[in-house]
Amino acid sequence: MVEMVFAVLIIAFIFTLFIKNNRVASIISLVVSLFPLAAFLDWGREFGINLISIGFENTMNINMAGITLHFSISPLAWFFGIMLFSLIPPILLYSYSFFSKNDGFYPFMILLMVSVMGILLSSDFLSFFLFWELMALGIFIMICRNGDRKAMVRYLSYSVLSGVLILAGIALLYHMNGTLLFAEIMLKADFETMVAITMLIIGFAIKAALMPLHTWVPPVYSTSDEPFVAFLSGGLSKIGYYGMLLLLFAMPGARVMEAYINSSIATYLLAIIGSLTAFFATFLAIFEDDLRKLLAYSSIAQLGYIAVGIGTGSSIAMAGALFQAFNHAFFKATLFLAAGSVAYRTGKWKISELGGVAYKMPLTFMAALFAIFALAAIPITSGFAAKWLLYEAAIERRYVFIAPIMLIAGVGAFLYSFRILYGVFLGENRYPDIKEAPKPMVAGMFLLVMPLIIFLIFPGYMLDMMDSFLSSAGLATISHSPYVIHTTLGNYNTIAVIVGMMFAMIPAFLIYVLRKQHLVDFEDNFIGGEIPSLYEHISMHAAHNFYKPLKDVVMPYLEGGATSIYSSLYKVVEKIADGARKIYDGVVQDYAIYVMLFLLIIAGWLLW
Amino acid sequence: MVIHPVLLIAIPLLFAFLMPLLKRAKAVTIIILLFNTLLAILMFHNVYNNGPLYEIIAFSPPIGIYLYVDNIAALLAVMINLLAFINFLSVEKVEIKFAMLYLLAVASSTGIVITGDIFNMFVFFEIAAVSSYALVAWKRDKEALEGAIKYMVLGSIASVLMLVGIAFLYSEFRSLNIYDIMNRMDEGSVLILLSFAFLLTGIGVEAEIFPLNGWVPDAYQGAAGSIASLLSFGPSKAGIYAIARLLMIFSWQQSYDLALSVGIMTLLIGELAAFRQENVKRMLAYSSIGQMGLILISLSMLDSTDYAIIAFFFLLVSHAASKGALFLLSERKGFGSNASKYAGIVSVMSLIGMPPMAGFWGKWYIIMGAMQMEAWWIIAAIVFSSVVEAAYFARYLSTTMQEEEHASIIAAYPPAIMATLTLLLGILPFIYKIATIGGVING
Amino acid sequence: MKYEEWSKISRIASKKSLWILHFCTGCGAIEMPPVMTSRFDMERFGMAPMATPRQADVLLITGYLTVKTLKRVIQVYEQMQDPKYVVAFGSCPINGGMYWDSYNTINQLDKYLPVDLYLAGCMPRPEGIINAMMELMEMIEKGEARGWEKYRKNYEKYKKNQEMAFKFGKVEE
Amino acid sequence: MVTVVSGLINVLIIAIYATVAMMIGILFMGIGRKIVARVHNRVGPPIYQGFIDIAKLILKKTNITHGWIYDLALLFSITGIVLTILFLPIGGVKLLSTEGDAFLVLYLLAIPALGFALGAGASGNPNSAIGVMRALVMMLSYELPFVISMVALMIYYDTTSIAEIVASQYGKWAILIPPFAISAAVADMALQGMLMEAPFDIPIAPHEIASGPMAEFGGKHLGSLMIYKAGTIVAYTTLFVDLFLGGGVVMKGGIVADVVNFIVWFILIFLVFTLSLLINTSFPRFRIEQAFKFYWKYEAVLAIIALVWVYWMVIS
Repeated sequence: MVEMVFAVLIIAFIFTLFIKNNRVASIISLVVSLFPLAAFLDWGREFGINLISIGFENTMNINMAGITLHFSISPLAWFFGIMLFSLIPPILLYSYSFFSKNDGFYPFMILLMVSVMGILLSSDFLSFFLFWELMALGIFIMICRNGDRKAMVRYLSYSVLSGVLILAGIALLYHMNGTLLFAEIMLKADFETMVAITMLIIGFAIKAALMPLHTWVPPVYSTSDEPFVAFLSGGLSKIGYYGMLLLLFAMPGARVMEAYINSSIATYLLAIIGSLTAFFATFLAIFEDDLRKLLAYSSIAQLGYIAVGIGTGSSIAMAGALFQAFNHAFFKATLFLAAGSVAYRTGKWKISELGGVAYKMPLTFMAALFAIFALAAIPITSGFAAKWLLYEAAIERRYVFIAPIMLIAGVGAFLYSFRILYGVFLGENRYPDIKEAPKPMVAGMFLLVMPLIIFLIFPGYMLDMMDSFLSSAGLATISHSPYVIHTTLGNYNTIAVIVGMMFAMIPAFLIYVLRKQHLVDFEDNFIGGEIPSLYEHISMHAAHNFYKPLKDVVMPYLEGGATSIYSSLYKVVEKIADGARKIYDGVVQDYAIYVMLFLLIIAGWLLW
Repeated sequence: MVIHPVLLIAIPLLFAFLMPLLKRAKAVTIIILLFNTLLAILMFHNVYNNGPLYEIIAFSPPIGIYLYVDNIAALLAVMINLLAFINFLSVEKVEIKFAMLYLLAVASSTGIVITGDIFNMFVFFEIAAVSSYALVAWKRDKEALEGAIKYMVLGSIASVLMLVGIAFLYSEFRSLNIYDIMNRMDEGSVLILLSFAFLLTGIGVEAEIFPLNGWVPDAYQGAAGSIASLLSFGPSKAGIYAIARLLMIFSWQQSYDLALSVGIMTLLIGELAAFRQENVKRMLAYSSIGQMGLILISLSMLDSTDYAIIAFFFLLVSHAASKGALFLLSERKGFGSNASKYAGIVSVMSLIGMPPMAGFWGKWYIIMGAMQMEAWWIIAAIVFSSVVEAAYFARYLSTTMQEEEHASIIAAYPPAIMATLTLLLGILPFIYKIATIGGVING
Repeated sequence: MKYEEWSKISRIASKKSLWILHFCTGCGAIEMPPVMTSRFDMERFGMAPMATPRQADVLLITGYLTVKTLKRVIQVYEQMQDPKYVVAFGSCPINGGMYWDSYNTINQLDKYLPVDLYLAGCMPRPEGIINAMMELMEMIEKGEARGWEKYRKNYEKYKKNQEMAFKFGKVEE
Repeated sequence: MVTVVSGLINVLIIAIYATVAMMIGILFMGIGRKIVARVHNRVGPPIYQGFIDIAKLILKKTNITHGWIYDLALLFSITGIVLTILFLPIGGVKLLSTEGDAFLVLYLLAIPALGFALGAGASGNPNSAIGVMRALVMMLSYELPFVISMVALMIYYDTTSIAEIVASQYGKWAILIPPFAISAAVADMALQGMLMEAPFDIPIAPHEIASGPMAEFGGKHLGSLMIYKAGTIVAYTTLFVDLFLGGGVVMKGGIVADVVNFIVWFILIFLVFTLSLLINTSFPRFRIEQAFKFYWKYEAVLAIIALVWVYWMVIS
């Protein structure tokens, strides 16, 4: 049955390659994308969550001459599978209207599905790596479609670095264990294992955009097509964390790490890097004017939280990390799609050039608003539960450095959230002639918002989904009911919040309903008694360089960050490369001398 | 069915010299190359099932011409002929002289691979080199002539050195049969050491190893796309295979160390030189140098790990096919059609070492091998060079993907076929099996 | 409760919390700081200065108005929420004061906006201001300060006058 | 039946507490103005002035709106602040505070602020946008020292629940423990920013940006914002009292204790509020970058010293 899903996907891949019509391709890929989703929903049986029952088998072995690829489902893979594959259909629905012709988006989305499925199901490192690189390739081709040089160069360099490091790590593990099967690899607390794990984690961290390995993200996110970026940011970036979790917790051999993790500097380092990522990326996002780059930095920041959770390593932290991953998948995909809708109608990306879009695109705005609430972890979305678990975990472990950093990054999220809300959607109505986004796009966005609402009311269901992973990783499960989460430090009761909110809303609602109000024109605004309509153009949109006072204070400290380190490194490499090039000076006499010198040297060396 | 490996060399040679008498040069050449390819495949099938093939012409060894075909040689013969055939399809206007030179180059490259006699190898090298000089100069513009002259100067030096090396060897062993010499090889006198040095230098020029590869950028830059492609999968691959045999003959730890250090230098300098290069063909040439370094590294591990041989094959074959495709594509500014885009991306990915392309397996096994040897510097060099490679290839793709210049079928499909070969080799890694059975490179 | 009673409560609340928007283009503004600060302390009656017309109840015109500023005053007045009151301060808004024959000042504010209370003097002393405000409060409580209703009822007339003023400098008297 | 009745009684108690708290907030606005007036050597308005103002605003005849997003300000601001108060223990009465914790309260406080900001943004007034920008930057500024202080408390009492923190402080208020005295001082300055009192009244700044975010609000919308403002006074001072002054709990058990605790709580929040007002009256306004530097340089360093001290105490 697993073979069937793969086969369907691959056939669809080849088929959609030759379809030019966007709508047909969209529908085909939409239908096809339901297969893996159905498979994963079905596999929920294994982990005590009966959603649908079809009876997919859950193991598969492929024999290729001399090499066997092993596939089977694990609780962690199941969680990520549900997350990623429920993300895809809405995105494909959105693309139904977004693109005008099929020029390679759909086939490579399907290819990415294949690779994700392969990564999640693989139970040995060879197949994991094969599909990992297939994913990297798929992403690269997607980036190629828009052909931005910076994005392509950065992505490919990072991706290859990540691939080679992972490959080296795998090779080292193989060398020590003599096997590639997850089930048989034993991790020990010796130096070589640490080297292997470090290499693997750095490789994974590149995909997960942890600082300082994040510099490929902003150019890539800001130049590719939005539906793809939604999937890249929402879905594929989590695969890096899947790798880390697999390595540190899910592999049976990783149990040996437990004792190690409790006192480990290494994982504490991961948590610190995660929190600093969240912190600095938040600041970078605050000052960014390009909407897509802002969202890119925001992605980096939000992904940093997951690293904190993994680095902290307690069961609360793990639950928080997974919850955060899930939330981030959906709200960031929604935000990218909303940004795409806005650009679809206005053609603008700069926040300072946008404004007042919400009045004409209320549905897009509502989806984006809800996603932003989730992003800012306002307790009326599921975004809060995840962050709350992470904060609890940090306090539980007494991570006095990480907890405040995370909290401040959370506050910083308000700053850039408001920048999106005000700069793009509110304020001066600059685009009075646009229409609401097409229906499939709106439907796609609202479908993506749904899980955020469901898990707002029932965060316990989310914890149910992780329970089998937590217990398989040897961590305690968190005591919870569908709507209450208990930790050793405190409780979070969503029903109390919701009911309390309903009661609290009564007076506000009464005031709102009982007193009449009338709508006034946008221009009817008090600006020192001045009358905007008397002038030809008077900009009332204060979105340009919005946080200037803060920027003046903070920016001097943010300069000289990762990008400048890399650019100086790049310059050094360039210089060396120029030196290497100068060896080939084009003078044939020199070349002849090289030959003779070589002869002399090796002859001398051999004789000596 | 008895297959005569000598036909692989004899037929193209014969027709090459008959070419002036024939009218339809293109058709004839295509038929010959196709025939040769089929023959090579049959031969490979035969060798694969029945074991290595010997053929002795005129006299018995150690005096006569001696051909020896094992799995690996047969496979290389298939590779060279097949790629030559596909490559030839992309040539639009074929003149008689061109066809003649082309056939000579192919025949001699095949000869280098399947010969079992070191002097024959020298002869084939000479033929390959001479025909290559002419082919490089084919465009007859300034660049082409410059490249050809540089190639010729270095090639002449190389052939002299090679001859001297062979003379030393002959004076020591009184034999030119590689197999024979290999069996009798021991610690080695001064003469043998010197002969190794001379042979390595001589063959190294053809095999593009540092620092003997001064001709490479200029020759590749000057040559037309199909010629550059031929150079990259023909003579140079034959050359590196000859070095493999050389290492088999002189299988001392010293020579492996030498190969390793030269290989790492070739890798790093080639990739770094490509990093800043703006001219596409020159960049690809430097990249070839880097890949040669990688192949040399895999050769240097032959003695220590079983993975080396597999890595060697994957690297050799994938590099031949993908670099061939890229050189063909380099004729035009941009890709221009979907087939070309496909060819370009697949080839680049194979060179960078991404699955499911064939190049990936090369990198996988070379790293596996290096891990087994616990040779960290090899891994460090590979990591660094991969990233550099990725950077300049991404740059390459970003410019070529955007240019919209329509590609004719004849220009678009041959590289796409080569790319498909790379892809298929990666998806169906049967070479793995072949290589593990073939085991060792024999004399 | 009936509307009348509500409006009575509303009037009482209104009276005890007069939020003032100073339209301080004239010299009368100099008399306001003493009123606000410790000597006279208008806050003890619930009065407070406000920054924007949306928040304010009382529009205080502290002196002469040119045609140019009149436009702004009208804009500001229309942005205020009902019930709203206009207090004309000093002699300029009454009859033009010392600028009565200037080419660009308007003489009689009443033509353009419904003035609830005039406060004569050039300048009125702070005591006078306090006194006037007390008067306004009483009027509000009694329901006599109905300028805003008048403005709505006679909107056409006011508009005509305003446009005349914008065109010709002032309305013929 | 019994559970339903006791549940209803609980709901009633919670509702009463919330209402009383809001009333106290509105009262405090009047008292605050009175105190400021006395400092200025004025008479000042009557202490019930807040009620009058709010009644007047809500009973305004006309109310303008700039669209449904603008109305969110009204809905979110009151809802959010009442909800926050529900999750804070008041005078030892836990209300809903066992169902959530300090992090929840921190984030609940963001609901009204965000609604307010949304409304201000939707009004389209440039001054509002600048005001919101300043408010958000202020938030970023004062949260750092405040959060560090709070984390110190949390690791010391090994809980994140405010109710637990209050309970643990019975008999010994946190402020009496030396490091927390520093924390309390830091948090008090953060409180100054939270309440937007001088020198941190930068977001409102009527003389610069026409009262900032509120520029376009009038009538019932402004009335609801005043209720929100009243609520924030109670919420923030209560948060401070709960964290550092034991929530005003001096007795345990029985209704008498509840009444006494309530009175103590009232006195304490009044003192905290008065202190903030006294600082308010004595200082001019910072610029926003000065405020940011103040909180992130001096305050944060003090907070970190306290945190390290507490950490050392906890570890040893």
